[in-house]
Parts: sequence; structure tokens; C-alpha cells
Amino acid sequence: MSNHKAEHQHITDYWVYGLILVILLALTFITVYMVHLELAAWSVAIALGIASVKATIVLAYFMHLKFDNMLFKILVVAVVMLFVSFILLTFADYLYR
Amino acid sequence: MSDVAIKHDEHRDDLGAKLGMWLFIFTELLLFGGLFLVYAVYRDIYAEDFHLGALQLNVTLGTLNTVVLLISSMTVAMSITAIQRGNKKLSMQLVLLTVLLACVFLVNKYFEWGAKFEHDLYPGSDLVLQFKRGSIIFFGLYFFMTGLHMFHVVIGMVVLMVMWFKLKNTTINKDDNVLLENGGLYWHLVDLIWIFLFPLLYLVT
Amino acid sequence: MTTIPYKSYLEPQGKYTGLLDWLTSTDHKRIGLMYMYAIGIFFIIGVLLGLLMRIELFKPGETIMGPQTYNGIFTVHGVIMIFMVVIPGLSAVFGNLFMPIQIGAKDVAFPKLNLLSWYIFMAGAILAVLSQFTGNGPPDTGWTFYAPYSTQTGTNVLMAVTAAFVLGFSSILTGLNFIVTIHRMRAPGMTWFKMPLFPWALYSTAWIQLLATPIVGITLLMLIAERVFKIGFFDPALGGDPILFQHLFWIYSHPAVYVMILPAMGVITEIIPTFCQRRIFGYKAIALSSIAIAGVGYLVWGHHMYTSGMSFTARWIFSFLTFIVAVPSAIKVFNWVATMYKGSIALKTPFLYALAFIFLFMIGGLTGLSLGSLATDVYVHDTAYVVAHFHYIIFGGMGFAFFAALHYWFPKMYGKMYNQKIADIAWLILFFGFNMLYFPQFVLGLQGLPRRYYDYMPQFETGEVLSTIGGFVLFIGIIMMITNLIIAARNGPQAPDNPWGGKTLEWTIPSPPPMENFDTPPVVSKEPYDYE
Amino acid sequence: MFTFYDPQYASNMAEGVDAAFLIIFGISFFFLIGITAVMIWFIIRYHHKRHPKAVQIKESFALEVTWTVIPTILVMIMFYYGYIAFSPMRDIPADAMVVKTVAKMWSWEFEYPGNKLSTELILPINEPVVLEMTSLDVVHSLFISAFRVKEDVVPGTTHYMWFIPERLGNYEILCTEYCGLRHSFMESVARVVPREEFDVWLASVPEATNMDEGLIIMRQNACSGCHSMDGTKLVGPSFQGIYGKAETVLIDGTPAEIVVDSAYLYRAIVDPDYEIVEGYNKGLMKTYKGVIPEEDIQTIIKFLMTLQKE
Repeated sequence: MSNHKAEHQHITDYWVYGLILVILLALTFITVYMVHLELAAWSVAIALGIASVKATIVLAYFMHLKFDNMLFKILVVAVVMLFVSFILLTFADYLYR
Repeated sequence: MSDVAIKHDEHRDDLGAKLGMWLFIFTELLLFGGLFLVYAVYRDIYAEDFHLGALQLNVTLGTLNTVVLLISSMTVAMSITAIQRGNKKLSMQLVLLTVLLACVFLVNKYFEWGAKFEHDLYPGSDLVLQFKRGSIIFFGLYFFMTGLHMFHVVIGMVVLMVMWFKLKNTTINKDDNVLLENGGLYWHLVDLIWIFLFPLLYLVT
Repeated sequence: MTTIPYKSYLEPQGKYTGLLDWLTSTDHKRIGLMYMYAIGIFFIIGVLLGLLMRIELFKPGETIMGPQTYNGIFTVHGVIMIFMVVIPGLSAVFGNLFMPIQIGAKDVAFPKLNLLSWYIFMAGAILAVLSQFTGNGPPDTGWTFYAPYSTQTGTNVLMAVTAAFVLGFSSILTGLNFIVTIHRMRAPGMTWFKMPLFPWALYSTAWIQLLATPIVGITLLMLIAERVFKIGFFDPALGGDPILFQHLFWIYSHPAVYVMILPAMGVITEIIPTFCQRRIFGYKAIALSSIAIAGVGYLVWGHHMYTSGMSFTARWIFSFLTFIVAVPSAIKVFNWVATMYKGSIALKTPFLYALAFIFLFMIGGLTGLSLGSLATDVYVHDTAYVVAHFHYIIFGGMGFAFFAALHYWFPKMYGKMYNQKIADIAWLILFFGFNMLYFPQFVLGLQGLPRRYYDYMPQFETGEVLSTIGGFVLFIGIIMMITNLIIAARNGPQAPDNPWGGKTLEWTIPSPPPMENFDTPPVVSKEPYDYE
Repeated sequence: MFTFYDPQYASNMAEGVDAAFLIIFGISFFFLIGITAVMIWFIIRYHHKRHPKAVQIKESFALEVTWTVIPTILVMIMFYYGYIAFSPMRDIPADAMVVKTVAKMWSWEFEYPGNKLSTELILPINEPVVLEMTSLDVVHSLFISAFRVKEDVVPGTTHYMWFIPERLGNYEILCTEYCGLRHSFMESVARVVPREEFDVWLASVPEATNMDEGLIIMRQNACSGCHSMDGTKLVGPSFQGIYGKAETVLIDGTPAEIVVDSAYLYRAIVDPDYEIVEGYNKGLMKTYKGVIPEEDIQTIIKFLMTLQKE
């Protein structure tokens, strides 16, 4: 049984969080602005793409994934892939009805 | 479920506690994942109605709430830095600030939902039941998804308040702060879900 | 026998006495036993309900009950057996009892959470039982709660669905606990590939519990919302799609089959080397096939829906993936049989159950192939053939593995030995009764008898009569087995620490184990099934 | 059970399905019997009395690969046969006769070209037929076991099923998706007849024109699933001689004596749970207020008044 009391702790500086927030806010406003651009078919993809970027940033910095154990990164990727396969298989039904 | 990870016996295992929290987050993600799947299917079937439904929603309020949640995510992340540097007072203030921002979110939501109810736009109302099928589903999903998310906001606030008290009586301190990290993780989850809910519900074109 | 006196986990631990001593205990072994007693009671209720159905089906037309009662009974039988017996069965009972010991840990990672899971389980179970006696009569939807029937029927569906939701929550927490335990609490020196195969199976299972259950959770929540707020997720009159309900339901409920069968395979993998006194053949193949089954098992839910009106593309993709998932199960069977080769076989009760498991599981699995194939499934889908198939997997597989585990670990759990002769006779009766009960269902299905039928045409009578008689034989076997074990637990002779010559860690400690499991934390250097 | 020995299958789908079955069963039997025999042989041969010392054998990578690859190939063969026998079922010919099929609790209705309605499926032999199926209430499933066809009938959408009946005779139509109280009674029959006979039947004056208008409306709403016209007790009271009958009903559990009049019949249709005839259960019938137009309800009541005891 390993005790990880003395595990190296990564401490993130305040300014990093500030910067991340600025980026996230900027992305939010871009998404809202996009809606008025009438990009039709692309707008959903772009909106979801930006949301995914935002989510990745939150996961990496706010949730410390970037500095954490490798295991967590693998698991997050695996869970996302699992969810994507649920979507794909379900749409194998709905798109070809 | 933050006390999932509480374990202060002789075998303190921060990594194990964090793993437990992440696993719990996965279940939450898939819980909403199921909803996103339902959303995706009905959006595919009723693209037009979803667009018309989204026009009924208040983008300004939605954007405002997104900003509020993003800021609150930052403050809770900062509170961890604060306690890691031994600044108990600042950490407590930041947690409290996060809770306050959560309150702002809820108040905002209250006005948003309130306006919908005023216009009889709620599931099962006589008005909604006369809508086209896609719109019935859209409003159903809107209330169900934001409702479930709101429920998580409330749970998150309780968790954060627990964190605040634990900071106060130094159960969480400079050397032992995995609990606060886990509480923070939960709050980020709430934010993470909203990041997807917002464009899906408010910005459908 | 240990020379120093010790206090076993069965003895009072102070602080509280009697029942309260158990109800407040966070010890993994005690929680395991508490699950076992609860599940045992639910199992007997489920069996009795099954018998009532068998009596009703003894002859065509009304025998002992009306159709509404019958529909309620098969729903309750399904809900109890699936959500309260087979899903928690092996992992919550024997996983709790022995997984921590097998990996050399003192307890699970979060003992309090473990106890909480038990309480949540009991809360869900009580709700499920209450749903029978309150409201507008017992739910009559079948355990699958298919919409829109489940959103329209006036019976007490809401409470039963809530119960299933709560039970799912308990399952998630157990899975979470086990994953962290296996990641973080293994004894020093126990690398992943030195871990016994039962924990490996539980590890795969735990991931399914963790990642699949939320989907059914949200589905049931939507069903509740639909009934209460008229949201119309699945009601076509309000724009919903009933087939989407089936997708969501089976995204969980198919992997749930693996929640039942993977730990069963794990148990069999423990028992075979012990009674052959031989190292398991293909350790890595068995360990990795568990992971493979868990992984691919997520992607085959659509094979429950070949006739639902899914797109042709989806139908053949699901059929293809279904056939893929058959392979790792076959690998396990081959490895089990290969382990018997040049062993030194002792035909003791647990091993007999393991043999029965392999045989019945093979029948269940092989008949599953004709259900995975597109053309043949169209013919037998939703007929008695499916009923036979899944009872062979769930009862013949998971059930017999449970009995195998019970007889294997009984001496360790109670420190007492049961009468092996009576246990063997009970095994024989169970085996014959089981086949007599379920085999005719294959034939009935091929003759075209749909499932969930209250009444049937005269050409099906022979099969149904045989089946009913088999049901009673099986019941006698169950009673005999349980009575034998209860007598043994009370007055059986003292059991040695290692009655079967097992090599995993639980056989190195006294029977019954002390509260702390190990006096000194074990250090592992050898492989788990090292009989050199 | 099987028609393996009978060269004439009942439909064009049967041969492929049965062939796929035979292949899967053949392989399965081989493995079941083989593995069981090997297992029993090992138990006898290596019983500890005969073989007191076990031999510790290392794993064999070659063997693991062998018994991974061979089953994989075999299951792919099974998949292939299942696929080729199934794909014709989804390949609906354009020239097939269309029969609109409506499922409801708990009966089937078939509508032929020319609006001819029937509760039985009458089919000309050797001619393709496509069933356009929909449901009025919950999910049902249409199953004709002799034809080896089955497809769910889902409310809100239309599903298709096609086949060519190839043998004269009567075949059971059953519902295989659990649909409530009388699920096991939801049956009909497929009659495969020569073309000429079919034409005569189709040309015969449609029953519909002879029917009372009230009865037509009742048929459309599947009343007969629960209420018989011949006195048989089903889920709900029989309609036979219902008008003017004295009944004991329960209003919120309190018994009351009433005589069935048109006001009562109206209440029973729009608020069925209000008065429950003794011996029947609450909650089984939903309100038809708004489902059946007001004037149609009156037509039904007029029709019910004519149903006298025979």
C-alpha cells in the first residue's frame, strides 16, 4: 500500500487561472457572435467544436489533468471515446432509417 | 458525494481519493451523456422545431450565466492554490465567492424559468401541448436538462459550504487538501456540463 | 489452525451488540454477508413467483390466476431477479467478502461508502417490494419497462422505476469502490498480472457498473419525468420515439448481462485450478478476455432490437459486433478445460457446480449465437427460445457460479464444513431440475411460442407441463442445498483453514477470517496459482 | 417444428432462416458435444486417484492464438449466413401488394387496396405482399412463425415487412411484443389461398358498408379488445344487452345501483374510472374525451342501444 502523502504537488499560479478565464470568456463570446453569422450547416459543428475546446481547457487547467497522474488522462479519454461510440452506434440507426 | 473521498485513517491515500472522485465524475458525465444522446437524436429528427424553440430562449441571460459559471470555476480553482500556499483566509474567501456566484446563477435561472412559466412555456402546459411535436420535445428537454443541471448546482453549493467549514476548522489545510481539490472537481463538472448545454439549447440554428 | 486465539469477524466487535453491531459495521466481510442474506431472501421470493407462473402455465387457460396477476408476477419476478439478485449477486456478496483478501488488503478503499451502498441497495429493494402492494396494483410492464406501455399503464410503474434507479445507484458506488480498491490497495509485490483472476473479473465488472448504469439512470429519470410532467420523451403522441427508449435501456441492460456473468466466470476460474491442483492455463488470456468482454460488451446492445425497426445498417453492425464478443467467452471455456488436462482432479461439490456451470453456460452461449445472427433472431426473438437462452446464461451461468462460490468459500466464511454428500445430491437434483425446466423452452420457442404469454395454444402443452415439473424438481434442489448450508453454518464441524488446497491469499488466513484479515500485511512474490 | 424435411417452405424467407439455423446449430452441437466429452474424459482420466500428481503446464501462446482465430472465423461464417438470409427481408420489392396493418390492444386489422378491411390476413399464394404496419397505442410485434417473419409495430411510425407465401393453408399470427393484459390473446390468422379465391374474396362487398356506423367507429378505436359483443367477460363488461341493464357500480369504492342509460354510457366513455362495474378493475381504460369526436360518441351510444340479448 503506497502512501502518497508526500506526493509532489503542482501549484498553479493565480495569473494562470486568470488567463484561462480570459480565454474561456473570449471563446464564449465568439460562439454567441457566430450565431448571427448565418453559417447554417457549419454553425452547429463550430459551436460544438468551440465547446469542446473550452471543455478541454477546463479539464486540463481547472481540473488539473495536465499536471495529474497519467491514469486520469487515459481514463478521461477512454470515457469520452465510449460516449462517442454510443453516439455513433445510435446514429447508425437514426441516420439510415 | 464529496464525502466519498473522506478518509483520514492511517492509510491516507490522496491519489485513491482523487481516483474515486474522478470515477464519480465519469458517472455524472455519462448521466448527462445519455441526455445529450437523446438531444442529438431529436435534434436530428426535428431540426426546424428545435431552431424555433431556441429562439424563444433568452440568449443574454444564458450568456450571462455562462460567464458567471466560468468565473466561479476560476475562483474555486484559485482557492486550491491559496490553501496549497497556506493562505487559509483567502482560500475561504474564494470558496465563499464561488458559492455567491452559484447563487447569482440560480437567481438568474429563476428569472429565466419564471418568464417561461409566465408565458405558459412549461412541459405539459396547454400551450406547449398544442405545439408541433418537435417543440414539445424541445421544451421538455430544455426544462429537464437545465433542471437536472440546476440540481447539480445546488448539490455543488452544499459541497462547497462543507468545504468552507472544513477549511475553517482546518480539516483541510496546507498539507491535506485533497478534499478541497475533489470538491473543486465537482464544481468544475457543473461548469463543464453547462459549457455544452449552453450552445445546444440557446444557440441552435 | 492458528495457535494464538483471535477474534473472527463473525464475533461481536464491542461498541454495539446484536444486529446493530452488524448494521453499523464497515467491515467488507460483514457487508458481504449482509448482502448475501438480503439477496438470499429476494432470491427465494423470486423463485416462488417463478413457481406461481409455472403452475399457471401447467395447462392452457386460467389455472390459478387471472392475466393481470400473471403480468404483475412476471414483472416482479424479473425486477427482483435482475436488479436485486443477479446484478448485485456475485460482486456485492463474494466480491465484498473475498476480493480485498485476495489482493492482500485490509478492507476496500472506502469502507463507509461500502456500507452506504448496502443501505441504498436495501432502500431500493424496499421500494421495489412496496411497489407491489401500493398504488394501483403491481407494475405490469415486464422488467424492461418498454415505452410507451410503461408511460400509459395505470399500474404502479413509477415506484418500481424509482426502485430500479436507486438500486442502480448502489451498483455504481460498489463499482467505484472496487476500482479504487484494486488500483490502490493491492499488497506490495502484487503486480496486475500477479493478481488472482476473480479480482480481475470484478475489475472489468466494476467498470461496466460504473459507466453503463448512469445511462439507465437517466433513462429511468426521463421515464419518471414523462409520467409526471408529460414531457413526451418516448410517447409518439408528443413527438417521442419509443425505439429511443429501447436504445437507452439496452445501452445499460446489455452490459448488465456482463455484470452478472463476468464475476461468475471469475469464480469458476478460481475453483478449477484449486480442484485440479494445477496452475490455470492461459492466465493472461483469461484476464484480458474479461477486459475484452467488458469493452466490446458496451457496443452490442442493438442485438436486442433486430426486429424493433432499426435501420438495416445498424442491424448488421450490431450483429457483427455481437459475434465478435462471443470469441473471448469461447477462449475462457477452452482455457478452463485445458486446465483440467493432466491435473489431479478432486470431484468436490464446488467443482461439480463449476462443471455444471461450464456445460450450462455453453448451451446458453451457443444458443446465443442464433440470437446474434440476423436471420435466425427474427424467427426466435421474443419467443420462449429467448427465455430459455437467458435463463441458461443467468441461472445456469450466474446462478450455478453463485452456488459454486457458496460451496467453495463456505468453510472460509463460517469456519464450518457442510455435509458434502447431501450437497452433491442437491447439486444433482438442481442440475436435472434446471434442464428439465428450461430445455423444453428452447423447443417451445422454435415451435413459435412467444414469451410473456399467459395463455397458450394446445400444441405447446407437453413442453409447458415438462417445464413446470422441472420447476418443482429445481425448487426441491434449492431447498435441499440451502437447508444443508444453514445446518452446517449452525452446527457443522470445524473447517480447516485450507480445506481444498487453494493457493490464493484467502486460504492463508484462519477460517473464519479475523476482523483485520491479515496479522501482518502480506508481501506477494509468486504468481496466484502456483502449485509447483 | 422445423420444415427441414419438407421441401416446400411456407414462405420465401423460411429456407434462408432455416439454413442459417442449421449451420449455427451444426457448429454449436459439434462444440458442445466435443467440449463436454473432453471435459468428462479429463475428469475420469485425471481423477486424483488415477493421477495423484498434477503436471504443471506452462501456457502456450500458439494454442491461445489457435483457439482465438478458429472461433473468430467460425462466428464470421455464422454472421455471413445470418446476413445473407436476412438482407432480402429488408429489400422490399416495388410491385408487392400493400396491406395496411394496424395493431392495437389487442387485435389486428388489415386494410386491402380498395379500402377493404379484414381482421384476418388473406393472401394470394406465390405473390409478394408488403405489410405497412403501425400501432394505435403501444409497441406490438407481428409474428408469423411459419413464414419466419417478425417485425415490431410501433406507434407513431410505419414499419414494413414483406414476404411471398408459398404454401396454401392457415398460419397463426401472434403478437410477440408484450403489450398488456390480453397480450397472449392478440392473435389472428394468415390464410394463403389461390389467386382466384383471393380475387373473389377481395371483390366481395366490403363488410364495412354493411356495418353500423357506430360499430365502424368502435372498430377504429379497438373497443372489442376489451369488450365483447357476445357476453364473454373480457377486461371490461360485455356490450351484449348492455342498454337498460341493471348494474352495481363502485363510485370511489362505494357501491351504487344504476340502470344503464345513454347518460351512463357517455360517462363511461369520457370518464371510465368514475363508475366501475363491480368485478372489474380501475385504471384499465383511458378517457376517450377528445379522442373520439363528440358526435361519434353519440353514434356509438346509439349503436350500443341496439345490442340486445339474443
